[in-house]
Amino acid sequence: MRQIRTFGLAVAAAALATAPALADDIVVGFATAASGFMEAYDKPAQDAAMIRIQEINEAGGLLGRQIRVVTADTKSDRAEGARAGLTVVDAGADLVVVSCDYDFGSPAALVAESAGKVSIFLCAESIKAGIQGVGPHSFSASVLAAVQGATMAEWAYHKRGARTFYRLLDTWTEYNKGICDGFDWMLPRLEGATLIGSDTFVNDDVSIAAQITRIKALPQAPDAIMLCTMMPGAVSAIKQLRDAGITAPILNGSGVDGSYWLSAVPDLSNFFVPVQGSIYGDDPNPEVTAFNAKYREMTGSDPSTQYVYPGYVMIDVWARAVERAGTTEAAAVVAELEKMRDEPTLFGPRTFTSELHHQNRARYLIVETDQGQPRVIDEWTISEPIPVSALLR
Amino acid sequence: MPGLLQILLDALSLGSLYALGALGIALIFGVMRLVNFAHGDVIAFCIFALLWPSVDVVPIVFAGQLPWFLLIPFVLAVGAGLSVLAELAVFRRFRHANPATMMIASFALGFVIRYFLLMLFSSRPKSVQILPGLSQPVELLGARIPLLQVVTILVTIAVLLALVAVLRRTRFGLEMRAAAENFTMARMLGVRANRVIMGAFAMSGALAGAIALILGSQTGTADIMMGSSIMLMAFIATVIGGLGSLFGAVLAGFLLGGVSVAMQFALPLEARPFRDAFVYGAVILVLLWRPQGLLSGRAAKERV
Amino acid sequence: MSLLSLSNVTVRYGRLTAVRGVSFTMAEGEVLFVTGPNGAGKSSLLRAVAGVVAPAGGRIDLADHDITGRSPETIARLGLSMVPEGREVFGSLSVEENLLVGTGMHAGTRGWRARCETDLAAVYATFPILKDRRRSQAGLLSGGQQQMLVIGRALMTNPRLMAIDEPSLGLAPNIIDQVYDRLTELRRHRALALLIVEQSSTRAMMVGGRMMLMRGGEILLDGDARALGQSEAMQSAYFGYGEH
Amino acid sequence: MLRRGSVVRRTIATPIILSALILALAIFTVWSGSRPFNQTVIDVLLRVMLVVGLYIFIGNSGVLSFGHIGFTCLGAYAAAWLTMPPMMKGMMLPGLPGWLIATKLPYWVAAPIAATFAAVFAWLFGLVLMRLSGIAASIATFAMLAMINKIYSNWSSVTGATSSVVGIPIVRDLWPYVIAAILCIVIAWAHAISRAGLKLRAARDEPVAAQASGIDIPRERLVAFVVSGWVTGLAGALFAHSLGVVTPDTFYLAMTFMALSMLVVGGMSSLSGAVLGVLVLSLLIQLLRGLERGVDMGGVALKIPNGLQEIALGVIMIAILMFRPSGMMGNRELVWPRARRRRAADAAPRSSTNTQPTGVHR
Repeated sequence: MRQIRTFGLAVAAAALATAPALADDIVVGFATAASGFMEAYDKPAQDAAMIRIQEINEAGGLLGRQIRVVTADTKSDRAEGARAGLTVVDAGADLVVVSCDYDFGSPAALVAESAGKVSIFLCAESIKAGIQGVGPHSFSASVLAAVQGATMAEWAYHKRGARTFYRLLDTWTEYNKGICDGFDWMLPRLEGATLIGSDTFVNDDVSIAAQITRIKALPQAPDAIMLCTMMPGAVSAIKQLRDAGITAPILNGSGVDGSYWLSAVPDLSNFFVPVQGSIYGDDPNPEVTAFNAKYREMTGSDPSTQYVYPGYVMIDVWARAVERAGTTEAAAVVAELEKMRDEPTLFGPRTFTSELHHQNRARYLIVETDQGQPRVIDEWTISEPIPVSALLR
Repeated sequence: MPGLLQILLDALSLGSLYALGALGIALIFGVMRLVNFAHGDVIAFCIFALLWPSVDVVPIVFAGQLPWFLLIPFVLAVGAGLSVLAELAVFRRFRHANPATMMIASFALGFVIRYFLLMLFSSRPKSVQILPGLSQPVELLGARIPLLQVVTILVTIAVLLALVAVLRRTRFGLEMRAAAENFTMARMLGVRANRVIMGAFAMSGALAGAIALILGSQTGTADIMMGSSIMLMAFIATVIGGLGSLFGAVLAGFLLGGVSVAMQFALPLEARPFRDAFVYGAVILVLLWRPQGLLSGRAAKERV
Repeated sequence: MSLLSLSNVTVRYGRLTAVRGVSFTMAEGEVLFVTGPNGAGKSSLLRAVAGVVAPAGGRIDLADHDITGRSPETIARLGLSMVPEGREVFGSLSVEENLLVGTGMHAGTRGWRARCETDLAAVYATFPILKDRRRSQAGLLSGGQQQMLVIGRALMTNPRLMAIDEPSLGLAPNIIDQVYDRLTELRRHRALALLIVEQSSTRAMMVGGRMMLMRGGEILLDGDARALGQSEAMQSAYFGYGEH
Repeated sequence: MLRRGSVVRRTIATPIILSALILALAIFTVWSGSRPFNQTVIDVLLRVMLVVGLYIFIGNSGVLSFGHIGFTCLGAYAAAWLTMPPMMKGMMLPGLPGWLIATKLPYWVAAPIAATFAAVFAWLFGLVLMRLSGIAASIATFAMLAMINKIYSNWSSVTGATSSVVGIPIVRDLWPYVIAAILCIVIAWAHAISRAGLKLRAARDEPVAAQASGIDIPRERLVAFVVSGWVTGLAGALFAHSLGVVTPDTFYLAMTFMALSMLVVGGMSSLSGAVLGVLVLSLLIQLLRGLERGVDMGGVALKIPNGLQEIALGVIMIAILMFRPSGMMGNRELVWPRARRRRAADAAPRSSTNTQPTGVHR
């Protein structure tokens, strides 16, 4: 069933691609992974982007022109990423959409940058996915990882009365470190909050028994454990923590969103994740639930994680900027994007400035998993944006 | 300072996994001088055999629903079967090749298995619930420790004892030990080479299955790369234990687990991310000290 | 019918030809010494017979079976037992385990276990020292004891033909005497053919039997050991006088 | 005593033919005018450098090294340090010494310096590691790679840790890569016919005899290790410029096995094998990727499912090795057709070392 639906979407995309290839079509180039291990992360966000493109085309297009999609597979390989970037740029892309992860997306983004095209990362959460790492024409559709860590710390402090924190960092990727950096930045701002311990592990560690032993040796259990990690190691770490009898609340980044893995840790409770929108059908904004239904209709399955949403946001804000600029010309579009201050989108407001093409503050929904059931319990926006200087360290 | 007992258990349980992995590699190396880089992918395959192929994020549990007394033999058989298949289809044709060629062939085979799994299951980790009964803490000498840790250690000890029994008490074991020490001589005494090698592959594959079960119940995840870090450590353990020495491989596996856990405790926070760099540094030192491995002096050669 | 027959056997290692078109036959129970200087191709000949290297040309028959290019285990199962140069005991196995390795080929046949026991007793009777040290690691035996062990190990397979490569290499003369005493004794008790490679012809002359002289991968002389050993031809052939 | 001139005359054909192949590929690329294809060829040329670098050590010494990609990592980061804008370095990599932060060199000056940096580390590691041989040496080199990787993945103030280092000037012009690849081939050839290279190969084929005749094996290995460290380091530096971004995990197991596979498939102890291994496997990969994208064959769309490319590649690699266990070239080199007969006679005795008389029959 799912395959048929996917096929349907592919046909739709192909139809878009082969629709009367007018010279004045606006071209969006996807230099993303259609195979290899990044595919599982790129594809959902790309599908969401396709939904927005289809909506725009059905509503008459952008600046009265249809959006045409060209794609090139990065094969989840960096060198192939640069090649894919060149392929879509040479195919006339006005916007280059690149892979979800900064490391895998940047080669193509750099190609777009040197060609003077706007590039947007599907869901990269490093500050480098933007001016600081690629150049003035590059943006990310998601929110900085640091904001997730800061959000969870501040929320737990205010809403759960957490005072003692433990920090467990998986040094595997920059994303993980970013979450903990945001947490570290926020903690001193919370009066009376203390860090009672800190440890590191690596995502592919066979066992984190030693790290767990250290937590259990603490004179008193922490009020909350900030767990900065991602898939696949996250499930393993969470399961090992709970199996060892540690019941303290666990605070996370968005990377562990989704219910698909919950069966691995039966009856998981006291578990908190910040998300941009809820995939569980209980988003305070009914339009998100409507989007979920649409996504299901297009792809045959529900969004698996919140990382579907930035793909939609990306096309949305870019299209608005193009509308306002009245052109797809990069400098004008960037100027319009940089004027956005708390620009409302389906998945929270977006702000871009000439200093930062990323979100250093964002509204997050807080999802609590209780007895294995995730649901939205709250909403939080950090009290002040994380300054760029802190993000660059 | 955490209890010494707990640290010891941490070290033993991690060491157990490395030791089981090292045994799987040493068994095959012993009889055909092959460093089997596909071993890690066999581990991953074993766990995915519990799922029905699907790229959806929610796994479709298939054989994973079997009761434990069927599940365990099933996974072990999958490992053994895949390994024997690898021997029949690939390695049998490389008996004359030099070790580098065999090693690259095994790597290519592992590559094929990994991408086969990727195509069927996608790269997103799948959650599997294996032997959920093991996911609870137990009280032991005043410490609350995960049951799985105890089980891992006990299983490893049981596997080692069983292996010792097979190798020492059965004709097949005798032939295998003879073949591991001097393959040509064993054949000149009528030992059937293919039978011994196939047996070694089957045992190695079953060990991969055992690791898959332990890892699977510990992490609750099936991931296409899950065998690779064990494979690397096991590979190192096999070499520093003394290639061809099964006992050395086990010893070195436990040693690596112990060093790794000890470093995690002993290193200050800032140095802890560099833990693995220290472990690998120690590996180089051990190799310089004993290039033939810990247990490979002719007289001190293993007698498992 | 002959027990072993080689016709036109050639052995090559890459471009190096070790054995050039050698032909000979051996009867049941015969003792045949192959002698010759270093590099004459003696060991290569033996390795080809045992199946360790596949001959590049020619044909080898053992007990009416074509064994050319067959695997060592097949050849062993047809009744050839090889005692390679350098003894090659399984150092980490015990003495008794060493003896038992080769009995597997008869496993499953009727009365196999009982025969194992008798054979073991016979070997221990022949080499009492092995019985004393049956539990010790074979790697810890002295050179002479190891030589006895490998001969005993070869006997345990109940061979019709035993091929021995340089049994006296690296052993003290009195130990060599012992080894040969045992070998002759064995031959008397069993219908066992012996194919022995030795560098010098002295042993062959002492023990008696048939002797072949190899040089440069070819058989130069073939005849009775004692008669041949004293001949002028032997001396010149061995050292290659008068060839240039 | 060998006469240098005659050795040069006898072997010069190999680097000339290989360079000609590279040039032909480059000219075809420029003629095609496709930028994506240009990028692909840059990638192929980088692999040629890597695999030739591996050949210098592995091919001549017979010791399998899993560690050389560590030098590629060192070279790539050194190139990044030398060529990034000082402002970005100050921001992202504050742990670098002040003079280095202030330095900004053109890439063609920085690349050889970066390669030399890698070679210095090859020398330091080599002093210790070259005493080992066989599988112990292989594992020790792997441990070295893992150490370099772990240190570069965590030393955030100097390497940016797992975070990508960006701001490296991007070079999309093909010719620098062509020149570098040819340079590497010439270096490999020059080393192979040098006294050190000849001694090392003698030690590889006849270790006992070589030692008896006074060849200091660890020393000759060290020379090869340093030279190959330089070449793989240079490949790393140019890799950084080809993408404009480096991370430590690029230079780890995947790249190691890719390069080793190409070397072994081509022929481990042949320079021509190293180059041809890269060219043939790269061509194969591109063909399979083309099939994945779909090819129109006379009206019939031919397309293999996504992901099948890697599986097919693995299967084909196994098949090549099955039929040619010593790789496509064995240990022969490409020579002029006229000279082949004579060369074959020279090379042949060496090939005997590959046959294993004690191997197992089926």
